Amino acid sequence: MSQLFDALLLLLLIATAITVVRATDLVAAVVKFGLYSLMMCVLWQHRGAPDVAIAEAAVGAGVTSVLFLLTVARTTRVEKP
Amino acid sequence: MVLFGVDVDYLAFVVLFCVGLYMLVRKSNLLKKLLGLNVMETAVFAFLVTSGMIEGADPPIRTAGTGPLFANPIPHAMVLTGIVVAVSVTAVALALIVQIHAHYGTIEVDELKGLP
Amino acid sequence: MTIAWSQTVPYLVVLPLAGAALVPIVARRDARAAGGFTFVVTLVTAALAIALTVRLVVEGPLTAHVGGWVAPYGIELRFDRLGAWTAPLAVFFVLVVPFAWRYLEGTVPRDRWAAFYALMLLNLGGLIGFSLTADLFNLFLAMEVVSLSSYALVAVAGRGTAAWAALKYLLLGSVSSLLVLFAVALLFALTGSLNLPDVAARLAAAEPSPAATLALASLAVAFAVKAALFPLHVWLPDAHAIAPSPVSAVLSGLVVKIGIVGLVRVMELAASSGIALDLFGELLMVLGAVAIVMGAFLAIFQDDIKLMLAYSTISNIGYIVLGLGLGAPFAVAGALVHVVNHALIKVTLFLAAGSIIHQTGLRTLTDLRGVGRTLPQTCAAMTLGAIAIVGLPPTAGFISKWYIGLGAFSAGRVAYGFALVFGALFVFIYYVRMLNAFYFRTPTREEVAAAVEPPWSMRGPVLFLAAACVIVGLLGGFLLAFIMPAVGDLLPAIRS
Amino acid sequence: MRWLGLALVVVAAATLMLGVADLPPHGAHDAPVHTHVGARYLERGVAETGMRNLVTAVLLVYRGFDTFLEVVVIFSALVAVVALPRGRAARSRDGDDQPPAALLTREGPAQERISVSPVVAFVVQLLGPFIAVFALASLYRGHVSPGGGFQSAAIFGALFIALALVQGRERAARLVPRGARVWLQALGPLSFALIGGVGWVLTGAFLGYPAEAAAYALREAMVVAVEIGIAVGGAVILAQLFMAMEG
Repeated sequence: MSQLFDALLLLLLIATAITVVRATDLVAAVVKFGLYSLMMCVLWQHRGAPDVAIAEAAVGAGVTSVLFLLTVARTTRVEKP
Repeated sequence: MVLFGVDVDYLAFVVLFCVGLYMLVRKSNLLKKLLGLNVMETAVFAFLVTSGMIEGADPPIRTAGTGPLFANPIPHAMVLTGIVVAVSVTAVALALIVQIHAHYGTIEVDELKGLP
Repeated sequence: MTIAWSQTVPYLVVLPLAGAALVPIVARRDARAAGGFTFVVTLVTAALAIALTVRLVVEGPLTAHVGGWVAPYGIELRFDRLGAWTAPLAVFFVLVVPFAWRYLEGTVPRDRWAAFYALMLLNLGGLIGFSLTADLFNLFLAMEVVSLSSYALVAVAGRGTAAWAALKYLLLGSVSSLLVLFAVALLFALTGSLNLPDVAARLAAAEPSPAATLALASLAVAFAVKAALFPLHVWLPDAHAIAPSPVSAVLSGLVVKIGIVGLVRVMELAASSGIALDLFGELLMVLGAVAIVMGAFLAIFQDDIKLMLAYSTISNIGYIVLGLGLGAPFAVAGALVHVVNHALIKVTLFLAAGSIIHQTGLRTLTDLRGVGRTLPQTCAAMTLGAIAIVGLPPTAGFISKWYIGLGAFSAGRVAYGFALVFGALFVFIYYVRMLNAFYFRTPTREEVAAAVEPPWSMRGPVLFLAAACVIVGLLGGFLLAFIMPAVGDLLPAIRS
Repeated sequence: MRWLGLALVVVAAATLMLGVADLPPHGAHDAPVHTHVGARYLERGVAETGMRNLVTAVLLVYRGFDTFLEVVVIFSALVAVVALPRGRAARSRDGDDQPPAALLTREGPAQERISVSPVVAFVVQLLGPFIAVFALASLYRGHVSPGGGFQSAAIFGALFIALALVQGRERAARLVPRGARVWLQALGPLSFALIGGVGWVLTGAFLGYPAEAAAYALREAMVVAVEIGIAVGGAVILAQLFMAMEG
């Protein structure tokens, strides 16, 4: 059960990372990156690292994403192909 | 879990690392490059956390009713520190990107290369 | 209770870093006070470093256990003969900071001075921490302090072009940092320890594994990026040329050396863990030789004096790396001495160039024709620096390059000896070109004709450094004698 | 050039794969990583540091110097971002870019700040005090449960950003008094330097904590001072990074 959960989570992580690569809308890319960070934090919680999970949820998914969004707001939203 | 002689988890982190690296070297958009860097960083953190885990162990907090096996606390401390470093570098890079856009009007490397 | 000297080693790192945290507070009243405060902090740090160097000579290496936890259970700082280079390092900051006092006026807006001085102190603290720590993860963090402050210092003078140069530096630098972190993670996963000697001992005790080799290789690549070793140098010229001159002096003379210190650490690790890096020494030699020639060759074509000095740094890193790779005792000692000598010469050259640019507002050789007549003292300092970097006796550049060359010939690597000679020839050409422009051409720009010598807070450090280029050259034997005992520990890495 | 990048990725993937293939599988309790330094911390950490959360023990006591450099790194980031000139709203040269302020609402007029759904605003304001209590608890209970100085800083920082987004930057900025900012942002490095110095005087080693049973209260006070320094300093820096990036 635990192994299945882990394997599923890892697959989802890879899939999310690839959607970040493919997103041409930068807001979408950042939001997907936030999702990626949150899933990573679930993985770490599951691996016995609750301390790290708290920090990743607040900083990796929260603060980093907001800083990225602020930058998108002050630069450009569309990635040129 | 071991597949073809390689630990599946480590395999997954190599894949994540390379997805980030791909984004860093192949994408022309600076924000995308930076996202790639962050994905790579997270992959290394995940590697660290995983290397410090023990199957069926508790988090390294020795309160009543836990044990006897505990995860290794050192990688956790390293990753916590690493997360702070990552957000610091990201913040500086983003501030630079805002400046670049204000000056050149673009954040695409392909376009920046042609400009003085 | 008597306080042991060895336990004061952490203060070398803590003083500048805590000082940096205080700079914005000091600057609230008066931005200029921040400059004075920074100077005092660097002065105290340099004094402590010199005192510790004296203790080192008297009683041998000093080891501090932070928090009282003995290695491998705690973080260890080692002040040994290699770590003693932090003394000249701090002294260079003592000279660069007063130079910056007046330089900043007119080049950096006043509301950013506090940040500038704070970043300088952060840079100093990070450099010292990186050079002294014996702990892998601590090494990574100190490297990040240095890198982050360097990225910001490149962009501090503020136009968009500077931001772009800084971002290129940041992206490559971050990949290199990430490689270091990955290598640290691998070594930790293999050994369960972070203390360098302990990791080496445990690697030596375990079966040889590709993972350990991969870790050492990624450390080597990462540090080669930080040192701007030839094919990985692309970030350097723009960043070093665009930064304000005091920053260029620090980046080009001192910050690139963290790559060298890092490579030395890799060599130590390889030597004491018994991991044979067969190709490592060969590769260092080839890349070093290519860097010597290519860096000097590319410098010839630069009209911008700071860009020229930046390419010259790439060439000089080549000398150091070649010396390390040769593995002959003379060559390694020469390389280690060249770390300090090149720092001295490059700080001199960049500060002198900065004075010229500051007084005339011009920065290309074409525009600066005849500047030797109106700025005789500054240009004399520049000339001394140029003679030293070409490596003519009796200046500081001579002895280290001589020993690297001697090492090449004594190791039977004649081809590399010739690379050295070729490099020196190119270097000679581009400095002759510079001196020709300065002294033997008539001024074409009225800014040059109207220029006056800079204020003493800028001229003093430049003249002092220029004199030091000669004095250190005359006393070069002492430096070699000082470093020789440390060389023996490094050799098995390359010999094996 | 583009092929070079792809080749780099492939080479990196192959090399990394070779490297990790050789590592012991994760999760085994007898791997070298679990039998050396970490094992000693787990065994003696509670007695030596008085903390049940050994991650906090490693961060503050065994490897306190790392944490000192960590707070210095994030302080550097703040200084670096402040050192860069205040970028004005970017001038867009491309027709297809949208004006920045309309980013998340799409139809909003250019001057209006990003508008937030009233439901979200209400929820954030409702939960705000609870999140603050959680952050405080994670600081206060950091030595016996998950949490500690830095996690608390991260939660406070995130809370500040959430409040600034729903209530407007001016109201949120009042939480961090302007005059005190230069002191508060320096609190991390300064508390480490100060407590480290105290430890040096007491034990002879920088960042040492007195181990005698009689000095229990003193040791607690020193640890709490460092924790508060990390938490307050970190939170203020994150808040200021946000404000600087918002322009």
